[in-house]
Amino acid sequence: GADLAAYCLMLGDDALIMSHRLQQWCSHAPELEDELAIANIALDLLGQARLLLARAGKADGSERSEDSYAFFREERDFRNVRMVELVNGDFAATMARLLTFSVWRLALLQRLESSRDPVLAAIAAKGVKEVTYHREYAANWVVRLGDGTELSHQRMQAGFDAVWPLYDELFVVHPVERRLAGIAADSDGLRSEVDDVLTQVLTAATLTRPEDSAGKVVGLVSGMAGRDGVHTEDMGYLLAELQSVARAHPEATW
Amino acid sequence: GADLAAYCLMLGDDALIMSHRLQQWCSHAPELEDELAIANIALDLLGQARLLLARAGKADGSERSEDSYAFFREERDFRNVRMVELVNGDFAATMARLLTFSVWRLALLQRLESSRDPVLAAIAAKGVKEVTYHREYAANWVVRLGDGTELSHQRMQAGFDAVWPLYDELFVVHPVERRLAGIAADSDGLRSEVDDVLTQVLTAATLTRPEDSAGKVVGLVSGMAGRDGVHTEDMGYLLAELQSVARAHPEATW
Amino acid sequence: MTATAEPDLERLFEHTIERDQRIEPRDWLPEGYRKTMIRQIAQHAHSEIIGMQPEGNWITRAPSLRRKAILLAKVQDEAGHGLYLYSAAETLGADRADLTEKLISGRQKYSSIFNYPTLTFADVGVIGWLVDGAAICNQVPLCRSSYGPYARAMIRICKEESFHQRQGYELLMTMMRGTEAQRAMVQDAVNRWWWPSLMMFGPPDAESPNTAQSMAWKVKRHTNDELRQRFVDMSVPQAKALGVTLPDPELKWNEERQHHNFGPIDWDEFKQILKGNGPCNAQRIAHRRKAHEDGAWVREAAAAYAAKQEGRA
Amino acid sequence: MTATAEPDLERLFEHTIERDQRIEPRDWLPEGYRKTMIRQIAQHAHSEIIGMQPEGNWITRAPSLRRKAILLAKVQDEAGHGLYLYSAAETLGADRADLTEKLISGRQKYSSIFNYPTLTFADVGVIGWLVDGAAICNQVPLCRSSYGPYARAMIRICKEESFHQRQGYELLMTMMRGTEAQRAMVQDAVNRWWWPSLMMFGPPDAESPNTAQSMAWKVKRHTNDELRQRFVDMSVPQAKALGVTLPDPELKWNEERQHHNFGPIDWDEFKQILKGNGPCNAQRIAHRRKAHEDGAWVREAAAAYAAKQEGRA
Repeated sequence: GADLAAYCLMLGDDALIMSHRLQQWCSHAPELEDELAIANIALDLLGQARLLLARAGKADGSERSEDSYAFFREERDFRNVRMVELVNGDFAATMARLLTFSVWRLALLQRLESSRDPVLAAIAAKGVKEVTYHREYAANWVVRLGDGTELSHQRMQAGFDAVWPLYDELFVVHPVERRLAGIAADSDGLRSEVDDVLTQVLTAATLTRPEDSAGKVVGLVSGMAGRDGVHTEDMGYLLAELQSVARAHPEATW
Repeated sequence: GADLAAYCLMLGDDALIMSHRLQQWCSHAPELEDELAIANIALDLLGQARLLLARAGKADGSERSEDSYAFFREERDFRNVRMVELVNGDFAATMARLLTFSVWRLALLQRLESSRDPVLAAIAAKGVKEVTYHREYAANWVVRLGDGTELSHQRMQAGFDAVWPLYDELFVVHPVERRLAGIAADSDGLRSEVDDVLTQVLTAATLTRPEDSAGKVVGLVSGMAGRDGVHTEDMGYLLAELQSVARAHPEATW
Repeated sequence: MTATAEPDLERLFEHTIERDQRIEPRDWLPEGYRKTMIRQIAQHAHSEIIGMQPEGNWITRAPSLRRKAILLAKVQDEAGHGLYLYSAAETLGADRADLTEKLISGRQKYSSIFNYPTLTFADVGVIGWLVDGAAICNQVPLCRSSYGPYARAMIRICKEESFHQRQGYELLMTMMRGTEAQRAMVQDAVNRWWWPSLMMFGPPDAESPNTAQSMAWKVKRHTNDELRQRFVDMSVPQAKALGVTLPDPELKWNEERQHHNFGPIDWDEFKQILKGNGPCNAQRIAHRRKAHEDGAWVREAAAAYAAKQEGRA
Repeated sequence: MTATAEPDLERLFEHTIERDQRIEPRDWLPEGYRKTMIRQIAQHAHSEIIGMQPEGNWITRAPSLRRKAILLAKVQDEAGHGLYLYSAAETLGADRADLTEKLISGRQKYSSIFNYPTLTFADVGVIGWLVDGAAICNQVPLCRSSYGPYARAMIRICKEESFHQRQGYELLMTMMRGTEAQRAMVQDAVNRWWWPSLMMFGPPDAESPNTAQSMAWKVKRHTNDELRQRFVDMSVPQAKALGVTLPDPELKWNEERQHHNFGPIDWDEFKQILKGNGPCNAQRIAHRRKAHEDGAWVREAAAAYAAKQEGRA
């Protein structure tokens, strides 16, 4: 039904937009090894997005294609959390976001493996393997940069400080999810699980959890955020780029 | 005819794209006074672009509107010189380009004031007043930065070094211009006139003309450049942004 | 300055205020008045400068060249307003660089409304209509502020703001006559901006501690709730003419009061924004700080050049 | 290393070459061979790395998610190729950081083809078809290079490149079956890339000074003109199947030679690009340099962390 489709779009858009931001690292990474790793993560997430968007088109009977969702939706209809859409910032900011995102997504996908919806469960099972690697990659860099030089420590901390105001939003349970009990990932204990992993990595990296210092939050707009299609000002530019060629040739096949 | 329309698009696109780059400075300028000045220059150029694009639609009898040209043309049909489309760089690079562009455009518009086409002549007469001010503004900053601190001197020189490889292209006489003798601006002696002014400003700014040091040129693609619709890789992103809203709502009126 | 005793000066100052005459930079004024005025003018200036960001966000994407020119000119006007207002604050002994520092370090505020994002081009129109409209309600009385330079700046600013408001409303009118998608964009923008616009008048009078002193000094001439009511009454028929619904089910005409009743405002949201937890607080300040820091070398070079020129003269 | 006399070693080296066997890192080899191989492998590695830019330019804008995944994987492969090739060069005693330094300072070259811009999404397909096609013609013989690590890297690279070439051609096929605008995009891209692709085989044999030695050492196995002719002969039927025109009025089958004749190449353009005056030379190097410099603090941090870990162990 519509709820399942909406839920697939939430998880699919998270992956699609996060992948887009990682794609923008292409040919800009600090080492060739990171070019390979980041492209790999971007590819995995793109793959997850494709499966989820396609599933959305089946779920609501609209038979909309993955491309129709990706290229011909308005910003207001994208349901990703706002954390993934922010412009990249430096490598430390990118790793801070990637770690936070991956730890959260991994916990989410692990719960989704036991979904009553067999397609979602299968997508989750595949995703768990991939995101486990993403998490390792990001955690490695967070530790190395956090416990590297004084400069890298500062930047790594600044990276977490920048991403943290969007952390709360990851754990807001949307009405759609509530209605999909048994199908959507169970949100019980999700936050404390994610919290624990992040605390472990941050500690190993000699970093401070930002809420213990700053504690600011990127607030809602009339009670709405990414899951409701209300995004940040970065999102419009991202979509303008993402959709530019497809929209210039709406009749084309590629 | 078609040639006159093409010529109007050349001069109009130069103004439109240069204006776009200046618009991107909005809320980023070093002082409020510069916010005002840069917005002013961007507005003047936007005004010139609107007149010229509208004129193009009359000239070839197509009755295309300024917006149709600005928002619904493909990159390959934009006829601006490549210099105006490069991403901004820092304030020094912006002033280096603005000076070079304004000195050239002023010389061009002054010649165009005696065009046999009364509409072009009138547009040019209005433009001369405006661009005279743009040139003064840019020259002032070039001198202050060139002869300011060591750092600003370096950056100002780097700004010119970056823009100079696209300087030659300003003086290539396009077949369309050749066919429009008496209507298009006369290119005789244009380069030496522009050269002289730039040399004066650069000298006052204690800067070196880049051709005397580096001397590289951004070459042609199969003999083609901006006037032929062959642009740099920066152009696609610029147009994706410029055209995004208009193309998302092709049936809309604003 | 003549050696008039302070009590006399104070009496003179109060007398000037009572007679609705203006205090000018050369006049003696109490320290409390000076501080209040600097803070008020600086916050107003900061609001103009920060206000450039949400609207500036759409300049490069404006969907027609005419709208692009209008928007660019509007944002330019805001920079201009910032400039007059900083100048007015300088007549009270404030320093522009110091005020900027206070803005980017978060020690001085700007209007909370700019901590909301602009999400579609319709937001440009709605900001013109509602946000500029609310600003005008707040600002028209300030044209009679007791502090001369501020009052004069406000006359010019209000004139330009009215112009912006009409342009915003006209954009919305055009969009409402357009496609279904355009109408939906306008309604969505109205839904998002209506309540924040009502918050622009500040907390309810009962919770507004500075109002009494400000009204006595005639730097403020109506209470927050008075102005808010005026704005609601003004906006309802405009919304009707546009064909949009204001997102308040309790909004209706009260024949007895000869005013519109309206629903309760979510002051928690307002307080969160004041605490820095709005959707764009961090972004707006970071943007301003970056522009300021990126411009440091330019300002230093200008100063170095000016010093050299002086040396040469 | 055993104390065999140098003349013996040289004879052994030459014997290995003659018998078409491979030189391995542990083997003695003449300094000229080492230098030639390092230069050849490094330039090839640099080409892979710089080649990521023109195609990477379209990843975020690819008009279908499938094409986006294909393109992203391809550009990732190029990074991978760069990595194997730098490793192969390291077996000859080269240092990756040093080679990178030589690239971004302009002291070592990369394939000139990447100094052209990618202007539409059709360029992605045409690069796959023509540029990868030409690269394969150049590279297949290198799978039999006398230097073992390079030959083995080339086997893997050629396999992946053939895959990329098929994907590029398939994209073009799909576009040619699409809209009029898509077909025009493809033709325009072919017009821009055809001649530069022919230049990828290097100057005519008569003007190619290093060919003789390279062929003797079996690090090169066909002359530039031989490979160019093979590429033209291969491309003509492919262009026909696609339905595009190659931009050369003199192109036609020569029954006698059993090859296609083709028009004169604009070697001036080629020389200008070699001198740094191509459409993108400065841009490509500046991009690479910026990525390298922006990454410096990251690499330093990684080194510092590794040193600490060693200290702790």
